Amino acid sequence: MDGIHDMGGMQGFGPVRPVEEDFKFSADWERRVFGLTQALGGITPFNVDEFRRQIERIPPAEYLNTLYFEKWLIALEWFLQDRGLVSAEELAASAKLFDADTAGREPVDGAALLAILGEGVELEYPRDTAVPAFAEGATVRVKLRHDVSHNRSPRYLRGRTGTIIADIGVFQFPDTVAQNIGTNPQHLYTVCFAAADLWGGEAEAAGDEVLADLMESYLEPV
Amino acid sequence: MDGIHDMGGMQGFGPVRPVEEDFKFSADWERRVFGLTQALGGITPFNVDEFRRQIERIPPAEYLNTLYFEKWLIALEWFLQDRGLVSAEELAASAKLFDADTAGREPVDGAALLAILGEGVELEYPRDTAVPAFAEGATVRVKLRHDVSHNRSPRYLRGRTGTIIADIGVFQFPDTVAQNIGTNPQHLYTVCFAAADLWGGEAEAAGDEVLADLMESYLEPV
Amino acid sequence: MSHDHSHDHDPLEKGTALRVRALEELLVAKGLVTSEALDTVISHYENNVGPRNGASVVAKAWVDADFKARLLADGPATLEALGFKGFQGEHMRVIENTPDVHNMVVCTLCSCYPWPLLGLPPAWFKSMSYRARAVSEPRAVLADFGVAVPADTSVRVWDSTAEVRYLVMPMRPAGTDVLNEADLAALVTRDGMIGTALV
Amino acid sequence: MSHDHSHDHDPLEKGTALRVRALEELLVAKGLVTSEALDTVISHYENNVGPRNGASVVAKAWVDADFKARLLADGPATLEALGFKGFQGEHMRVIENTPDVHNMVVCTLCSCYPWPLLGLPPAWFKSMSYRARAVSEPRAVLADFGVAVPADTSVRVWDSTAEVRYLVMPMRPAGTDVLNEADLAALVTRDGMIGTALV
Repeated sequence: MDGIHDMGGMQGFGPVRPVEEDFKFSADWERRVFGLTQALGGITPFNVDEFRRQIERIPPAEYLNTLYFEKWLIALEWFLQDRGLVSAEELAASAKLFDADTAGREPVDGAALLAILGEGVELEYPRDTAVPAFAEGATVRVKLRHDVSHNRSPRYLRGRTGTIIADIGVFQFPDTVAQNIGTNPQHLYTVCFAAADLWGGEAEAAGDEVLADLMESYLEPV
Repeated sequence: MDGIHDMGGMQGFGPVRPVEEDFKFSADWERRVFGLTQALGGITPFNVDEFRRQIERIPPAEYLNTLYFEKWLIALEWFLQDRGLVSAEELAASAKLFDADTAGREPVDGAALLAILGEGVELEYPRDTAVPAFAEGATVRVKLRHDVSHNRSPRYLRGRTGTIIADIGVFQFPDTVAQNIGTNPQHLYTVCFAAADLWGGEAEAAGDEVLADLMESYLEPV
Repeated sequence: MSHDHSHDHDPLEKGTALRVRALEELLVAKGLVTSEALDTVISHYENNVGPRNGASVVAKAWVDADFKARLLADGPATLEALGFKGFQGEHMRVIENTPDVHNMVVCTLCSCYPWPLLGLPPAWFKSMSYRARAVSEPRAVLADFGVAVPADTSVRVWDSTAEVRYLVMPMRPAGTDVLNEADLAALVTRDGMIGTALV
Repeated sequence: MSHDHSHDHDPLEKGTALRVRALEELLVAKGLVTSEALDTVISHYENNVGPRNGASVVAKAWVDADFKARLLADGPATLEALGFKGFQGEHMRVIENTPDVHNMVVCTLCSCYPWPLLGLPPAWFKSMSYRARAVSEPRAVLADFGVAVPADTSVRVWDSTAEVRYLVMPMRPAGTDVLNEADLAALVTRDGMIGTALV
């Protein structure tokens, strides 16, 4: 979706305000939302692209007005309802009203959860799973528009031309993974764009570059 | 500025909700803001591009969360302060604290104001004020990026290629007018873009078109 | 002052309503505006300026081929001769719907609109959704209005990015040969002249 | 449950804090999570995972040319051999600053970040301003951090659009020949490994 989350190149957000101290969490509820998300992710009620998709569906004004971990909370509540684990009535009443089917979703203890998180999620496929359409050094153009549901091709790169500097390997395709309609493994490339090809005469320095990792489906030959 | 106001092509705002009744103003304060803006515009404390620029400078979250005429109010209060006609202290206190220099800004009565509004603002120059760089039928590309302060070249057209279908005439240049640094008169063209050149394979119909009126400074030859 | 706050019950608007009232009183006290001028201009745009202006132009073009030709060829001059000119309408052009082309108007950057012909824009024209979607998915937006444009009709979306303001001339409905100009004008809707209705 | 609401005085957060507490209690009651698991994972990311991990890798590369060559050539395997792997860091790559190139990392679409090496991202990395501006005006953003990159040094901004997570290896400061690996690691800052500081 070409939504409010797609920030690259936008103006009007003011200066960046670096803060020396890094508290990670600014309130205790942020800790708990983080913990809940990891614990529920660990028993896979959702994948990371579905999670991103839900956050992208937060209405634009609300997206800008909520804190980072509030967005997680909104997505989490949506998932729990979508998977039939929790009902809207339960969330409104803050009380359990029915037994969820927890088969295959037994909660893991802390040690097991850390082991799962330490292992990570396998998103990569053997390199020969798909034949690459592009070679390193090839000039490519980013396609103009993508699936409305979720994609990882930022708007500021659409229609722009760059050079493939690495074929990273074969990865699952976020657009279809986010909709639970298939992994569609394909090559992922690091594409290098000259700042002047993105921002024209307004680029800060002609020799500067932006690099992005783009799925093969996002690219077309020039 | 490539700000939040630049909505074209964005997704995630939900359906359009047509309302049969058209009340123009949903509350009395909207009537008064409209009236104040016309009355103050009539005695020229600002021009329309300056007004647009101020609205574009409203922080993004506030932009999405304020009503249309609230944005006018915010811009109006800014102008009155910038021109030294009203102070922040006066706005906070809702009371007059000093005499403004109203020389050349004498308020007009209703009839005179209607006459001014009925005449409109001359934004056009004789056609021979500037030599056109492009002929009708020419293929042009919209430049990638423009002055940060204010421009009327929407982001969804940047870097896209279209055809000039009309040379409308010579108009003042919004980018510099908005900053009060000159009128910079130049040709204004209606440029026609094929939907497929804007949205690729996601266009609803290949034969559909988008047309935009673009200043010569926004365009480059292909 | 003729304005009346007795209908202003929305608690969300209370703060803004008070702020606006205070601003007007301040500007009056400073001698920058008169409330009479505000009343006059508000009344003018509420009562004298509206879609009936545009509808009269469309109906005239439907019955008078010469006028229509002049209107399409030189909108500003032809409209000014009828008395339609003014702020946010110094350079108005009329674009004609045909069986092959359906036109539709938007302003993606703000909410530009041909005030002298249509009055002030409706809320949906100013909405983020319309401004965002009209250029990228006009047919889906038209569906929100209950309008289905045939696949073999091209949709042309006019984004009001500069000072030209566009008015759509809908196609004259079939079976209206017996109607006079005034009756025809009554058929023409505001949305038809924006391009989100067919008449 | 070890969490403690006594520090939670912000009235704006009150509603959210209550909502989160209720959600956790609901999920515990339904047998979907245990508060012990939450406590463990929160504690892990607060205490065990952070920029010191990344700093140890950078320092090791500064003193061991063979390691550095392997790290730059095959980040994931080299880092995994050191025990650095896991969620949001399955595919981590290290990019090296040189006198000719200054690297900087952003995620314009959300806030992707190499958790196993740097922990959770700081607030400014997640801010709209950083996400918006890092790709279009990186030098102006660096100026917000007090960093001036010479005009003849190229700035390369890495937008984390897929599942690869990037760590910047800053240049080893001059005059640090006498320092050992642990002392060097102490010099390396979190911002240096994002690319918004020079070390």
